[in-house]
Amino acid sequence: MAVILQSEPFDPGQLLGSFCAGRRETGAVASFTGLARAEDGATMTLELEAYPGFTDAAIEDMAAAAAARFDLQDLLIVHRTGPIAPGEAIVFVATAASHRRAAFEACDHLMDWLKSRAPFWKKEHGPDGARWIEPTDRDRTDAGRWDEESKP
Amino acid sequence: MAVILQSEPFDPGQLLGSFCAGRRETGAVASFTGLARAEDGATMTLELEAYPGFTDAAIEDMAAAAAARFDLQDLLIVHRTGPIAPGEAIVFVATAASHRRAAFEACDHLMDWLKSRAPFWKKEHGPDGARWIEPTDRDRTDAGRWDEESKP
Amino acid sequence: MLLFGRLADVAGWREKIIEAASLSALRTRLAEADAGLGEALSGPSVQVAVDKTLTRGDLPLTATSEVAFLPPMSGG
Amino acid sequence: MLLFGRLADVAGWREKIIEAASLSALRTRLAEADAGLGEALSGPSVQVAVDKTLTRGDLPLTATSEVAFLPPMSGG
Repeated sequence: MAVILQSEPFDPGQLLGSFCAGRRETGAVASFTGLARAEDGATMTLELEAYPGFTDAAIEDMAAAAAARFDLQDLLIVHRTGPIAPGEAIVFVATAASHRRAAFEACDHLMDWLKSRAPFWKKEHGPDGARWIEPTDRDRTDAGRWDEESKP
Repeated sequence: MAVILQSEPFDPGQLLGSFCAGRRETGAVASFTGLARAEDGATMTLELEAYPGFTDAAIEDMAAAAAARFDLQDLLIVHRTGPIAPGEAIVFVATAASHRRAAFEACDHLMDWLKSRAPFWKKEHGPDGARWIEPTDRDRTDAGRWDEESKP
Repeated sequence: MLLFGRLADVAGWREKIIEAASLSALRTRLAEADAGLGEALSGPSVQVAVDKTLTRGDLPLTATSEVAFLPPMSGG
Repeated sequence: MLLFGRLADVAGWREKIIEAASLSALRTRLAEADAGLGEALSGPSVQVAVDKTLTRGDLPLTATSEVAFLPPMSGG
């Protein structure tokens, strides 16, 4: 299990290739790659601020809980920080499990949490200047699905 | 949109890398890689038989329907045929959409269909000989989820 | 005509050229040559494709028809 | 002490060393130096972390305490 915050661009293909390599007891690997959209030129650059030591600790706690909840064999989370150009990958999540339902649900769950609750601050630099972004209602709804499901 | 049946091994990382490259309006790429498990030595080799011209046509029809249903920007399905060794990838599905919910759901849906309803015949060669596999109840239940959802 | 999955194991072959004017005539000919195969082909779970299209009931065949008997599909 | 997101834009700085015996003393000192920042920090949506752990209410501080004011998190 690894959680990596980095300011350098990464290649999701390379990450998935390494993650899948040499597995003999894993039946299912789900992955998600979030890319920075150009939004028809409206967004020039995205900037993500993290609090080192706080943001990564929060993601690691969440990842450990998800690994236990979904009985994962392994997981990898790589998240960019700093300025991110359109078309570049922002986040990569891969989950490995015996069966596909667990791999999919864990990946979906981790992404919902990362997109709505992970301690990042996001700024969009566009043609009309810069603005700080807050979570959308959809993000909150998506993350809330898992709260409902975890009720006894 | 591409559907590929091939007897040669493939690298899921390379497929995801190419699939993600050069996208400026895609926010979300979900992928699934199905690997052949060793099952503690019980399965030596998996063998998948396809009916060329029938199997690929059925998958293409399904892929086109999923692309429309989930408003996908792109999708890629690569499926092995013939003998497959433990640890090797059997199937790779990637879906590209504006937002992650559509990408995840489409990928999940395609995999459920591929695992339970795609026209393949599967044989396991193990220490106790070879046997033909039929879909599990779990596969049928998973694929059935989508039938429920598509009712008016 | 083509056999897939366990049907090919039952028959001991995967592909053969057989003359028959219809699907029912083809089934009769196959059952005469190999009773075990005839029984395996008549099971309710076996589907038939003519020229790569699934079909039900009887159908006339031509010299170029491709008939495939498909046992339950396992998925990928 | 550290400011994140829009709070750093309001203040014009991200990081400063400030002496204060408690969180409330720190807030008073910041508000005296910059009323706009003082108001921004007191909003109900701003969380406070001391030594990278979220906290509520007042807390004594030492010379090595790291205080961070965190505006609503956007997710990644």
